[in-house]
Amino acid sequence: MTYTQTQDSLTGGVPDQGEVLRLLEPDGSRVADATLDPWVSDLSPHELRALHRDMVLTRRLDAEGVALQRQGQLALWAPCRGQEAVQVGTALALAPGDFVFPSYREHGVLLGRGAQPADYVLAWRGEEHSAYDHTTINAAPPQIIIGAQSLHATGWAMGAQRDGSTDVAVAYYGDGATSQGDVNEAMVFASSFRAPVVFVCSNNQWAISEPVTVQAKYPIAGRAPGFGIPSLRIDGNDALACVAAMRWALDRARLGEGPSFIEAVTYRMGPHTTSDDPTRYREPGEVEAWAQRDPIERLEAYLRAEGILDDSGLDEVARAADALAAEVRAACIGATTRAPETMFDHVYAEPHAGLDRQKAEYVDYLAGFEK
Amino acid sequence: MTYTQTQDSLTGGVPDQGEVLRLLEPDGSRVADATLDPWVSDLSPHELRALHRDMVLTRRLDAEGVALQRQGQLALWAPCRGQEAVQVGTALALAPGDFVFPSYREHGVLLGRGAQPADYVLAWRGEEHSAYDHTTINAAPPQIIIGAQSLHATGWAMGAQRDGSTDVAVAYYGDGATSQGDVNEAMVFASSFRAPVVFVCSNNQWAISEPVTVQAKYPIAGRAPGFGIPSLRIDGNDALACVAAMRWALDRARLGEGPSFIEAVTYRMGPHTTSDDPTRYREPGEVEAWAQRDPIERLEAYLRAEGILDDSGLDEVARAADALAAEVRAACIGATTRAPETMFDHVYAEPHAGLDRQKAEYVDYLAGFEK
Amino acid sequence: MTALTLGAAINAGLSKALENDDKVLLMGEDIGKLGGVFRVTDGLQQRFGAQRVVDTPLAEAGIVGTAVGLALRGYRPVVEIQFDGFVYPAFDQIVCQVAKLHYRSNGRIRMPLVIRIPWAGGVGAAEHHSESPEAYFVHTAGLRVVAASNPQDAYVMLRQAVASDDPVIFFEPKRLYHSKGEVDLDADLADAPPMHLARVAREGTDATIVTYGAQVRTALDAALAAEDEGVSLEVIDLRSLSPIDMNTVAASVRKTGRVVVTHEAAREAGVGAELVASITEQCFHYLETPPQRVTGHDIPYPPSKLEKHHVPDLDRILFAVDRVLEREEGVLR
Amino acid sequence: MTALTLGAAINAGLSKALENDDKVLLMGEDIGKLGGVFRVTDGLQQRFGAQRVVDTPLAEAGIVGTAVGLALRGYRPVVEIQFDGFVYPAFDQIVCQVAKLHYRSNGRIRMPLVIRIPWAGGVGAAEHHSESPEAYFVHTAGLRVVAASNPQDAYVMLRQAVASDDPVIFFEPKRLYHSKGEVDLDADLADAPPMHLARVAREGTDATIVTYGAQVRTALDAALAAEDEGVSLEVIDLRSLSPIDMNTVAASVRKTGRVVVTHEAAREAGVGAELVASITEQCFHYLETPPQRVTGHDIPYPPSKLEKHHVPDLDRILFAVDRVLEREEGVLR
Ligand SMILES: Cc1ncc(C[n+]2csc(CCOP(=O)(O)OP(=O)(O)O)c2C)c(N)n1
Ligand SMILES: Cc1ncc(C[n+]2csc(CCOP(=O)(O)OP(=O)(O)O)c2C)c(N)n1
Ligand SMILES: [Mg+2]
Ligand SMILES: [Mg+2]
Repeated sequence: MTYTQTQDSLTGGVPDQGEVLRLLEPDGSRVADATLDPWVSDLSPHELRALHRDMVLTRRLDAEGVALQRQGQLALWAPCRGQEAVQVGTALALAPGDFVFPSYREHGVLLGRGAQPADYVLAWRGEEHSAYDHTTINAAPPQIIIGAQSLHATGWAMGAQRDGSTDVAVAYYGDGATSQGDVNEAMVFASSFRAPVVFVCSNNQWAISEPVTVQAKYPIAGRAPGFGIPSLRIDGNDALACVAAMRWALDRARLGEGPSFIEAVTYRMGPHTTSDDPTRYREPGEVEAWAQRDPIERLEAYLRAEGILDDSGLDEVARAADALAAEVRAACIGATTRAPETMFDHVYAEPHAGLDRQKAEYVDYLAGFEK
Repeated sequence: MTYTQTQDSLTGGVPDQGEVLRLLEPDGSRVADATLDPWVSDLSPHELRALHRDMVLTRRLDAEGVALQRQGQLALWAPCRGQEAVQVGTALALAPGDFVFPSYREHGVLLGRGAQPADYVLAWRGEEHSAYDHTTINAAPPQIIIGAQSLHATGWAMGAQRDGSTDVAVAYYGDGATSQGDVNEAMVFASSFRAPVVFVCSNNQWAISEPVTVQAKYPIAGRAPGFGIPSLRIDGNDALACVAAMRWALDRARLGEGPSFIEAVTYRMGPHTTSDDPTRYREPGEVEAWAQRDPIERLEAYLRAEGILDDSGLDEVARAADALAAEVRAACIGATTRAPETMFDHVYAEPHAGLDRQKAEYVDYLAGFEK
Repeated sequence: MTALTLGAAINAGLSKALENDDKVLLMGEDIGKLGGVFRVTDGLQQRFGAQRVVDTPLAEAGIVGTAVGLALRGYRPVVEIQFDGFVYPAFDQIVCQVAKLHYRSNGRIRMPLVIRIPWAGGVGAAEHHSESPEAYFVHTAGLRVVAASNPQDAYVMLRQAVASDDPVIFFEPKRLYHSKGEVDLDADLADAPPMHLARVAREGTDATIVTYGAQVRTALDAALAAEDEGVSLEVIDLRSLSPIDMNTVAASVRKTGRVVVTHEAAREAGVGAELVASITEQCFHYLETPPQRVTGHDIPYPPSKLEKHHVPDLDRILFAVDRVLEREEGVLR
Repeated sequence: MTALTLGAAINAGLSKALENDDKVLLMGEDIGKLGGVFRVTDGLQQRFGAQRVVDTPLAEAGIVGTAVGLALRGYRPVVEIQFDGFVYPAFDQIVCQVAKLHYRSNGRIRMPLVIRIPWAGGVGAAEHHSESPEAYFVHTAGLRVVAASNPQDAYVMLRQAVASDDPVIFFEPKRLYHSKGEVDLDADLADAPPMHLARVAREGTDATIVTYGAQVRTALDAALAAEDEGVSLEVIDLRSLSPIDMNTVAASVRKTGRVVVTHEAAREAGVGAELVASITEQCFHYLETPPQRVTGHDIPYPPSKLEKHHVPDLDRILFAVDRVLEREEGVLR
């Protein structure tokens, strides 16, 4: 549903938690939506195949992350299975100059931005805090402090605005994050300065063990309008809806109409991270029900029905996915830990006598063992 | 206007900044309002006179604060002139067991809670951080950290809820405060736990030199519904509307319906504090325009027209106000500064050897000068 | 006595506190059904209900700020911050409100709040999950700060913290959560050593190691190793970081004349700085050599593959012991 | 040279920075039309426009967090926190983001951010308006922390801070805002002493006073008074609190053998603790007497009528000088 700030009687109109905008039904059949339709009418078969392909790649990559963790190659992994549509769909809508501020779970967004195999895993392995060069893929380091990146995105957008560019910043975060002060302050700043920023909230129903109802008794998308930010509540397992909503938001931003908010209603099929045991807090039935709304199967059904994708196309994608997984695995297993004294580097950009001394002392100390 | 979370078309319905609920026009004539009317239908002439009286007392007290500061008796004062209706009106609606969490400007709320003369001034004089006993007047110390008290009120309400009582917590803050993370987190917690708390936002158009439009492009009352909290936007210079809205909110809280939000649209007639020079940032015309909507004159006109108040009644109130001012002045000028070593007290509730030693050393040190 | 892990000992302490006083309640992220990401609150919501073991929205300022309100209403909230690195969003509420309300109200308001923080590194965790923020709180007047180093202390000190009318920052060394020790679950709090006293964890005569939290174990290991070299080290477990029990520390330093202070947190203006300064002020004429600090480097916590070079280990402690002992042929090698 | 107040010197520095680099912008509460509550940004919005001198919503995490984003986009934001006591809501953004992003990105991201903080007490202000939070930032790796004590330094160091590619916490002693001094507005930054070096504010031989910010003036007054008693005090103005220029400090202490450290902030784990610890480590064999700390007490900042007993004054400094000099007949009385 779409939300804006409105006046109403006191008793009126809290929308049902379930109402979302969509273009694809769970079985893949195409439905009309006046708000979203215009934004995907020009999607070519090629683009649709790319959308599907990146989702499959993301799922495969994610499975590889889980496997690598199980094998002791990674310290941790935050699975994104089930959330491929919102991650890939929104990333696909971006222009190269746009800049994303992801959380730790946005593997599909990084993929959409062109991340390299090592980029996905080195941080989870404990080799680096952040592996990739933010300027190469126009993505900030994954954010672990819940919600903090929403302000960074807003500030970056304020900069883009000052530069007179049409670049847009995108903040990705979860349903749990919406409770944080930072996320709300970001809406205040974005609205006040009409910053070209898009807030993408992946409402995957859970913040670790807490159901979304702990954070919000009413749809999250209903908050932004109160700050003067239009919002859409979409089916986050419908890749077409995700592309469309993102294009709507990006277009607003590029036209100088300011920030937008997207609540993508989706589901975290896996555990919170590989350290988590979701059987402690949720029913298997719930997971099964969401499995019926799988974003990849849904898009596949649609593309097959439209004649855009066939078995051989699917095979090709599966092979690409295996290849990516192999590359990621190789990048992970082949990683070497850097020399200990490098941990003193890049604390400061400019020389720092005190720290240089600490480094020198530690190098001497280590050298003592070699004698 | 009243707000709830609603769905609407993307282009629809941002209410005009000016729309407010009211029962008294600026000239004092009574108008009907379906939402508010039921809540004041039982107000007796006696209660109406008390409402008026407390507003006059607040104004006089406030003027005395300014005068005492000018005379060097107070370090600072934050004038509340123009905001008497929302402060006194909302306080009048409270039950004794309710607990208020004021900001630094809520002199009229403290008065409504039964503060004593010294309570208003000792903190502003620099004698104490907070002068009054919070349990005597059921009011937390005035809060200077903008917005922090909104969470305290919410927590207190969660406690009242656990006690099975019908006590309600009230957080008072300004328009500027609505930008703070804390204030938004308070709405999240209040909504999530259905806490019996009322948020009273005195939108006095300014946060020091910043007009409310820096904080909010759209009416502030429109935010709460997004969090699942019903809100009213009222004329904060209309004392009847303030009583009514507060009764509506308190009633909801006592019935277990959870939090409510009131935006009282008012105006800060004076400077931000006695240190401020508002001529640097606002037009005299604006102040004059708001002077036409004075809350005390408005109520006076209404009460006179209704035959509830006459010249002799007004004289009596004026005398009471002068008497209060004299008491406040006496409490202020008569205040003595406590012994320096008391500054070491009450850092901890339980013994603290290190600090006891610091205190003893300082006492010794001071004693050295007396030799 | 019962053999319990440090995590289980805290669970037992929380359970006892909930049992003994209706006004005690627990708040935090994922502490209910899940029992906390470290399972420290396991089973407590089931036992005491969702009104007393409360899963909160994901907002640390909100958690601490509402706990302040609950305290004002007469409750004794025990708040869990999920990891050390997530306490900062609550910093304003802790420093300006929790720490100051008793003072601000001239003693009329009490803040019997406990803020539990799974703490510090060495467990291969992701960024922001291995922080040692204790110095920030030690520098803040109005707070008490304690750190448990073993299950028995964890159990007793948790209960003492809940019983205290002052706000207590309660640090739980996460790399010891699974380490076991004997706990006297029926211990009378009145007989237990008060929370603010340090403990001589091991007696020795040649030099003193002052430390706290998980580093106590490392220091004891170092002392064992030194013993093999004929060096006798005294190890002091501070337990309380604010106030610091300088009587116990100074007595030891006056005896040994040599001291090494160690912690995981950064060195600059850390707790070690306070210790060295206080020791110098109070034991100047007893010191044979300058005190040595062995701390985390003045860097953000590094990626976990490098953490073993950041968290002071036995070797780095012995290296410093050599220096305070002015040994050419070191204990270390 | 021009005679300027410290506030006006900062205004001139900001103006120059805005002039010299399009990427510099100012953000804060009430810094535009009002020119800041201390008028430090007076006239700048009028001159450089509302896109470069930005009145922000009332939210400190928001101010610092959006500044982080602006820095990522290539800007050099100079942020004003209205008063010392209001920096805590931004603490998480400062400690977890501002301080760590360069490290986290292996040096790829730069955070050329300046956070200006009107600072400390002695001006009869209300609660939360007289805080000395510097130790929190000194303890945080990744930040540079400086404190100006006079108009010339304020002007030059502000410009150096803006020019630095590292984040700088810039403390402005508010009780000196109106004190005047000569400022060389045309000084070439390249010729000026770098921001991280301390300054010997007064030479002396009997003892060293180490301090910073507004306390420099108090220390100089103490030195003057001591001179009358035939005692020669050296006064060191640290200027930079992180890093601390220990070369300058140690050189002085090696010369005098006696040292008093003074600051307004609380003592426990404060900057003075770091100084005493470092001095002891580096100058142990030169010290004749134990170093003395003269600091704010370990209490929340008291009501302003009592602040003269909290902020160290000339007498308390001289009292400590007597102790490090072991004078029976004190300088003080
Ligand atoms: C400030 C902060 N508090 C707590 C945490 C611990 N934590 C990590 S993920 C998480 C849940 C986040 O939920 P949500 O925002 O819905 O994102 P999701 O994990 O579902 O993608 C929590 C509580 C954190 N990383 N940062
Ligand atoms: C956290 C914090 N930031 C900044 C300030 C400084 N300050 C004091 S009052 C004020 C404006 C508050 O405006 P508003 O909330 O509208 O309340 P009003 O003063 O208008 O009653 C500001 C910025 C503060 N006290 N606390
Ligand atoms: Mg989630
Ligand atoms: Mg206001």
